[in-house]
Amino acid sequence: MITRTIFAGFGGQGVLLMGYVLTHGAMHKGLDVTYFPSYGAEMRGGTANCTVTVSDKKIASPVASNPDILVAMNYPSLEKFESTVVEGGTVFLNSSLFEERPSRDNIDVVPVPIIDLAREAGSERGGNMVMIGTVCAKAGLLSLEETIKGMEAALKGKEKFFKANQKAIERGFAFAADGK
Amino acid sequence: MITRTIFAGFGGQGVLLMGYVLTHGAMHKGLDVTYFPSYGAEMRGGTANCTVTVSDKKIASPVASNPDILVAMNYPSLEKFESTVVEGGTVFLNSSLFEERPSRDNIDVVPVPIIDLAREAGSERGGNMVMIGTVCAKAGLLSLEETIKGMEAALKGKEKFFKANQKAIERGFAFAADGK
Amino acid sequence: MAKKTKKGKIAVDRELCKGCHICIEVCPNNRIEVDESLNNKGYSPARPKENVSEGEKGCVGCAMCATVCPEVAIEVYRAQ
Amino acid sequence: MAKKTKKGKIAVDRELCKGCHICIEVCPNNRIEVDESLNNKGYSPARPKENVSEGEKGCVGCAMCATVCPEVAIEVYRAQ
Amino acid sequence: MSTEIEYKKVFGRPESLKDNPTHYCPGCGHSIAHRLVAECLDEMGLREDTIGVPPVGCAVLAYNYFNFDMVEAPHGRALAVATGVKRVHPDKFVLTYQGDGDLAAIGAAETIHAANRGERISAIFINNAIYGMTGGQMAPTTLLGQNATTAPRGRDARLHGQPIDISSMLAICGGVVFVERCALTTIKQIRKAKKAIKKSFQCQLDDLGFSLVELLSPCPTNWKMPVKAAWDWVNEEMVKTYPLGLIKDTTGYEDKK
Amino acid sequence: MSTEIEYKKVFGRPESLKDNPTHYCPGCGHSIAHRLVAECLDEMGLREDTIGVPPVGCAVLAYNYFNFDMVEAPHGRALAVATGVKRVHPDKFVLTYQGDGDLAAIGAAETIHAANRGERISAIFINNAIYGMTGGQMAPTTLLGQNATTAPRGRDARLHGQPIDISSMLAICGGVVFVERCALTTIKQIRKAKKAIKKSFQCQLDDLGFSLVELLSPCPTNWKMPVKAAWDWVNEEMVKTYPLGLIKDTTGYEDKK
Amino acid sequence: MPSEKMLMNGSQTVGEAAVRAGCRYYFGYPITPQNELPEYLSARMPEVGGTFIQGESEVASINMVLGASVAGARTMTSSSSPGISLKQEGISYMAGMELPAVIVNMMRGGPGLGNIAPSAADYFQATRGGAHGDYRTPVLAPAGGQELVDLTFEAFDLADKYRNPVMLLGDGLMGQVMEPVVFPDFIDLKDLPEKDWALRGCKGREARAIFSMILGQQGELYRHNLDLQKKYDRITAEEQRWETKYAEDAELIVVAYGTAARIAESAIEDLKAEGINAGLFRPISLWPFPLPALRELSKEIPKVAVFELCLGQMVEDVILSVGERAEIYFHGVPGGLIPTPAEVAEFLRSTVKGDGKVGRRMEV
Amino acid sequence: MPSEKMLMNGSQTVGEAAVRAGCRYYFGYPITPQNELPEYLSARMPEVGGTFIQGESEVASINMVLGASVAGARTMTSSSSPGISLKQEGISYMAGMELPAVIVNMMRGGPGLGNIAPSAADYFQATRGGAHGDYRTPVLAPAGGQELVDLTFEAFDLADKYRNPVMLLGDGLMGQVMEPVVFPDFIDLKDLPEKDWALRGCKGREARAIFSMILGQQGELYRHNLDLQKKYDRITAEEQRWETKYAEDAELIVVAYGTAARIAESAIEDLKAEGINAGLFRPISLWPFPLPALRELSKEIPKVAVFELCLGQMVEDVILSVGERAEIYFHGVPGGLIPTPAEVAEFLRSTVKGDGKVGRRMEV
Ligand SMILES: Cc1ncc(C[n+]2csc(CCOP(=O)(O)OP(=O)(O)O)c2C)c(N)n1
Ligand SMILES: Cc1ncc(C[n+]2csc(CCOP(=O)(O)OP(=O)(O)O)c2C)c(N)n1
Ligand code: SF4
Ligand code: SF4
Ligand code: SF4
Ligand code: SF4
Ligand code: SF4
Ligand code: SF4
Ligand SMILES: [Mg+2]
Ligand SMILES: [Mg+2]
Repeated sequence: MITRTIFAGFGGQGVLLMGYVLTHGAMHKGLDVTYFPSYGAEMRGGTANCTVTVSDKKIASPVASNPDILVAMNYPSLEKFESTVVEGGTVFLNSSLFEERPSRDNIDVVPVPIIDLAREAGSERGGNMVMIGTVCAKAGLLSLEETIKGMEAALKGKEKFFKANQKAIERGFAFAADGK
Repeated sequence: MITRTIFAGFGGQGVLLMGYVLTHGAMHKGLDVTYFPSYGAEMRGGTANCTVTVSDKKIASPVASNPDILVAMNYPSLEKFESTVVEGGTVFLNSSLFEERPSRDNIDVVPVPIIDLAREAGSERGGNMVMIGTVCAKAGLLSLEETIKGMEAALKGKEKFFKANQKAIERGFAFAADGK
Repeated sequence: MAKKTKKGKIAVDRELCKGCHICIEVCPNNRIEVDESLNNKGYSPARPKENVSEGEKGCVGCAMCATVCPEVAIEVYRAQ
Repeated sequence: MAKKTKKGKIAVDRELCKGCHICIEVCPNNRIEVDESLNNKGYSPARPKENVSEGEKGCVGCAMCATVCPEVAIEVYRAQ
Repeated sequence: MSTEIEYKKVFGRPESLKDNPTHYCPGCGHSIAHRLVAECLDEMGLREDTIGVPPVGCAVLAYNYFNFDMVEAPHGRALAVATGVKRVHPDKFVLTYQGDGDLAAIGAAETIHAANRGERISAIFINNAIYGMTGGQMAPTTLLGQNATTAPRGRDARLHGQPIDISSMLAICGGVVFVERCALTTIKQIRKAKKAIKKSFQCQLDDLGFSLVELLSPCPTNWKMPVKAAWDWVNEEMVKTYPLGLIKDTTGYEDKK
Repeated sequence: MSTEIEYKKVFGRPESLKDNPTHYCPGCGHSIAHRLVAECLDEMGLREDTIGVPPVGCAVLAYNYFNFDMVEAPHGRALAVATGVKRVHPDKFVLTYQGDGDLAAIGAAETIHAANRGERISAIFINNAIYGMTGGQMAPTTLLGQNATTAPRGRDARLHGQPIDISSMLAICGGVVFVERCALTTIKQIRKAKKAIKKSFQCQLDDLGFSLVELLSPCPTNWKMPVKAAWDWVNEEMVKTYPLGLIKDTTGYEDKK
Repeated sequence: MPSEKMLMNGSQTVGEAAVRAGCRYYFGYPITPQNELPEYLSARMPEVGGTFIQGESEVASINMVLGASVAGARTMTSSSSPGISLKQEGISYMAGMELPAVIVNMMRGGPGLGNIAPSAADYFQATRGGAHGDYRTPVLAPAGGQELVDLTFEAFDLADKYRNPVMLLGDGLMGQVMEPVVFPDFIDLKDLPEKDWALRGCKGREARAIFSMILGQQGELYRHNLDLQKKYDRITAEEQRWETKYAEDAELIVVAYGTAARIAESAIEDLKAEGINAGLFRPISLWPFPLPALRELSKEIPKVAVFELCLGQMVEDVILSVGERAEIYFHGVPGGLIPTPAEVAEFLRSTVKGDGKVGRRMEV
Repeated sequence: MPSEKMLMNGSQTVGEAAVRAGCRYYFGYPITPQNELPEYLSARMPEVGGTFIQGESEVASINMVLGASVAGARTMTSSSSPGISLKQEGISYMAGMELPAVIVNMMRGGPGLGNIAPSAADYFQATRGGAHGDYRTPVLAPAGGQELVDLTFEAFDLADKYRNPVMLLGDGLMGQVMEPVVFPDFIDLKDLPEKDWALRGCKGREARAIFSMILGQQGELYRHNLDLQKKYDRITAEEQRWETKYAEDAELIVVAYGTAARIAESAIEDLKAEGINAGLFRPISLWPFPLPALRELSKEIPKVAVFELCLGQMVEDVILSVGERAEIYFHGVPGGLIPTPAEVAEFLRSTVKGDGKVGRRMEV
């Protein structure tokens, strides 16, 4: 089983960190994984995205033609990548930020009100952690424990954030389970 | 008819100038000609030589495998090039400077007492002009007028030397004619 | 009060502005504030204050804000 | 006269010498001269003068010649 | 409410700047320097006669902002390229705009020799004590103790050498007629900087020789500082290593006045 | 004739020089500089611990004359190569020996930055105001009015810039502890030069930083002068552009004495 | 003891591998997209007693490497395309002086400043020698991840074994992709083969010089070149590296290296579903190119499809290997875009059909 | 009016030809064996109102050329092997920015500092692009004498026609050999085609920039590269130059260029006496290589003998041209020695006999 996920959004939205969490979690789980970030040119600003490929076999290309999962943290990202998602793939949306929805009907769409959920979990800034929790749970990529492990590995040295992030991830798993 | 001549000697002996004279003279005569100088490495000192090829047809290689004529102004040059001269070729020697003679017997050897002859012509420093005169005459490369033309072209801008050099060249032609 | 505002005024191009807020720092008369609503690039731009409170001077058109603005986002006008 | 020469002496390696004749220039006692017979490289080397003429000082072993010699062709000896 | 007051625009975008928003980070000095250069060209009527040479560095895309002819040079070689341009067009106005890595590290030889030849070129030198474009590596001008991604424990004199004062080195060259160092982080200095740039341009117009204006410039992003702190750091720390003011002036301009 | 006098050799070939005759032209300063370097190494007991880096220039074959380990650097890069060597062997003695084209033209950036980093290297800089090896082209140090094969009408400030004073430029760098300029054309200066070289070596041994000794050196061949005239030209003309003496000294050595 | 599995991007991976392979001297100048390599080493070198120096330029850096190499150390520099161009003179010197070192090129889009997207347009430069003279440098082309570790070690070994610079040729994508890797234990510097040619001062022996200028009038340089050629011939005979995959019963063989090979491999896997049996031939040493192996393969497989992240450079080596033994097709993506497996699959479909829609048939 | 017949060495010849072809801006750094070229121009340029600048280095010089070119002038630089290596980055920039200029390389022995004897070991660098990125520069290889004049003119024309740097590839021997040459009249600078892309200040038009960094995320650099490729394809189709001699009824064709071709030609002439009929195929444009012409020829002639002043670089292009159509033999003389016609004759005799004594058969 190979799963390719694209995380995309504004620079400050923690897009790359979501990718890290999945990447580290997958490695801890014993899977092969590749993480491919893509910034703009040599300057700051603009949007960022990364492609994480997780597989139980050796991964060839770290570049995805057609991701199985798209995590769109802002509308431009949805616009840019929507058409590339495989038939039957899933799009996770940051529904706290934008109303627009994909026009295709052969993909699953999961709007995640990350700000509300994060606030519930105790910290408004944990939206990306909520999202990665939801994604891992919904797509069956990682268990809750594996996701938390992934987060801890990705943030090694910044232990003070672990607790809040864990709560946000848990909130994401809960949301994935019952849609609220 | 193609004739390849190597002029060789110490740096200060006017070796390259002899080549120039022949080269310019040949061009004035309407022949094709190539002049290929060879110094030591990027430093001064050591010996110098040049290869002049004269032909009534277009010349291909400016490098000679086997010169028809060798003009050896010092003994090391004789040693170095003697063996390369074609069978039946001619070696002109600066007999004012060294006694040694080629060991081969299938070449013509023309010892030229250039210092004595130059002195007779009025200037001890004209040895190389005597030599080029002798060579051009003996080998039938250039007429006296052509040789003088060549000298004048080679020394353009240094007209004050023309007269003395012409005398030395004439002395060389005379020596070629009667061996004294 | 009205009189105070007449000496000068500024216009901030909220899309050119990058929200560095240096203009706010330098304005001697405290005539600029942060606009919390993000612009298209995601920055909180600067904007001229609408009203001059009691005890404050209005904009004098001194152009100090524009002088430091890295984005040439501020135009300054002076009353004739 | 013999006494004069005893203070010092030099030896010139005529094959190392390049005939720049700077040593001749600097010798305060005029103890060096040109050897007209060429060395193997074609230079006229320097050589110590054999004799000290009247009114001349002999070599004092001051090593000024050797100090300027670019070719380290001069060795200098001093009487003990 | 009240009668309309007539307002006159006293500050706006100079013609030598295009309308494009820059890609520079919030609070970056590059954009201020751009504006000053543009204002000087406008005021001196030079825009249509100017050929500019941007660096490879954060200002590599300066041609998207400057509204005059520009040619990109390889990293560090702006002054060699500018030499070629100026020798072909001695009657045009040629300027380079370079960062500290570009001008003082990889381009040190090109800088020194263009200056020494006295090329009639005006160089704008943006010293932000860091490699901005490539993500905060140490520059030759990085201060002692300052962190950089390639000097994670801070610049250390024994290991990296001390910050280089290239402007003072250039001042020694015969062909250099005017060098001044200003900062971009106070109103006063910004105004001084503009004056210095104008003077440098004048040197070229008067065929006097090479001139350079060094501008201490904040890089909040790679210094990892809030904008205000970065500006303060220029005014409080950088100026200790790079004292502001005139470094060389053989123009005689002041004397004339 | 008279009784044998006992003589003691007071001047001979230092061990750090091989016996090979040099390829330098008669009256060339390179060979004197070689001898001075060799004498200093001998006297300081450094020969067996030395790694030298010759230039590309007339001294490219210096390894045929110097009797210690040597590595050839590409033209102008001697100080970068020396940096690599010295960082691997901080306990060895590393020197470069470079001409004006090598050190001040193509190698200007490498020179300045090795100096600025304060590399513990001693640089011997042979300034003969010309490109010797390649046949007399203009050097950055060529004097105004001096002829060169690429400046056939003489160096002209407007076209070629003025002669560069790289030693003074280096003196501005923090990592530089000692710079002195001497000549090779009088006995007094030759002796001073030796002292300066020794002092430069001492700086390295004492881990103080970078040091350089500039030696004004005659090139009779490419100046197209008789030997004596060339030596005089150094003493009378070159010194006007390149005044002899100490340029920088932060060693504190003199104070100690 | 080998390391745990670690997640690192390609640039950092090369950095850590170099340190473990005994490299203690790194000299380089920043350039995207490989800055994580010098940045990593600027922190790592002091930890292992090594030296990191940011040179003032690429030219300076390669010459510092030359100096460190001649002094006997394992040493490395890295850059990306424009910076590697500046190092060419130095590389030629090191080849001429027979000095070992590892040079990393994380290629980016060109020509000129281009952009920082991955590319493979420096193949000619790397394999033919971008500088002057008859010289060669072995070129190893990892496909990322663990191979970056392994080939970094190999690069240092090859460099020392043959006293020659060795190039590690990656690209901007490889430098940035993060993957799990395992590092071998640190090489004990004392276990490295003694370099008796190195310069450390002449105590106890004759003084010695290392140089590339060879002036003798008796053909000394000529003979030096023939000696070098013999060495290159030995390397050519002994150091070819490649990998094949799915090559049995393939109707088509894809030749690609590095990142392109990984993208191609995914395309090949995707095509199995359509009943297209394509195999992969992945040169790992680009010089020496595994010509005999590819030649053998091409005798059995009718079509060879070459895929490169440039407009056609390695394809020349493929033609030299295959000749008329098989039909050769080429598709190249120049700098500035990252191709996907889908795009490569299109090329392969087109090659199978021979419809010329994607890629082109090479005349041989 | 064309000049009288003049005797000049090759370096001076190129200098005078450049001036007459309208070049008024020369920037270069001294290096043997081509110093007579800058020296000549340092005196000549002021006479024609041109500018000669001795740059502080090769890197500076090529970038001055870049600047003069962008300013709209005909401009030139020259060097010899190591110096040309240093110009690589600049050449890649100029190719990327589509800037015309003429670059002269009088090749010397390498690698490294090597020596100043002639050589032809920079063929790969010249024809494949020694720098980074997918770019090409036309390479013209005169055989000396009058052809130096003619090809210098052509080089400037090609450069302007295609807005691309063009390389003139000679060697140290060619630079020093003196031959009679005739120069065409001075081109009137006003007759040169207008460069409407050049930068002269934006009076009367929009401001404009010329650059090689192309950042867009929509494949702008990719498309730029495809456009460049189209230009290179056009050059390949239209600008191949070569010469054949004695090729009719030849049993053997010798492929050689530049100085090597002249030496080979003499060898061929000498061999006629022995009844050996060898022909000469002399590529004049090395890139584009006259592949189709050589391919045609090789269909009729059973043996192809390649002779190079290096250890085998052009031979790859010969293999790419000839394939298995004829037997290919190679003999190379690396830097440091000047071969004579007699040595080449030995190679040709050996090739005819197939005895493998001189040179070697290339496996194809
Ligand atoms: C030959 C070459 N080397 C390195 C680079 C990478 N590079 C781009 S910009 C830069 C330095 C930028 O620093 P600076 O000149 O100080 O400009 P800033 O971005 O700080 O304004 C470097 C090293 C390059 N593009 N080309
Ligand atoms: C890259 C490179 N450029 C140019 C040269 C040619 N070259 C050799 S020595 C030299 C200059 C020599 O002058 P200088 O450094 O002053 O030394 P000198 O011979 O005067 O002692 C030059 C330009 C070279 N070998 N390599
Ligand atoms: S200074 Fe300019 S960019 Fe900064 S906040 Fe004010 S208006 Fe915006
Ligand atoms: S013009 Fe002066 S007073 Fe008005 S907002 Fe700007 S800084 Fe304040
Ligand atoms: S100084 Fe030395 S080289 Fe010169 S003449 Fe005297 S001994 Fe000979
Ligand atoms: S040692 Fe002194 S006195 Fe004796 S020859 Fe030399 S310079 Fe003259
Ligand atoms: S990185 Fe620094 S220099 Fe570059 S734009 Fe941002 S703040 Fe300015
Ligand atoms: S050319 Fe000049 S520097 Fe070189 S050896 Fe001769 S005199 Fe000395
Ligand atoms: Mg900077
Ligand atoms: Mg010199």
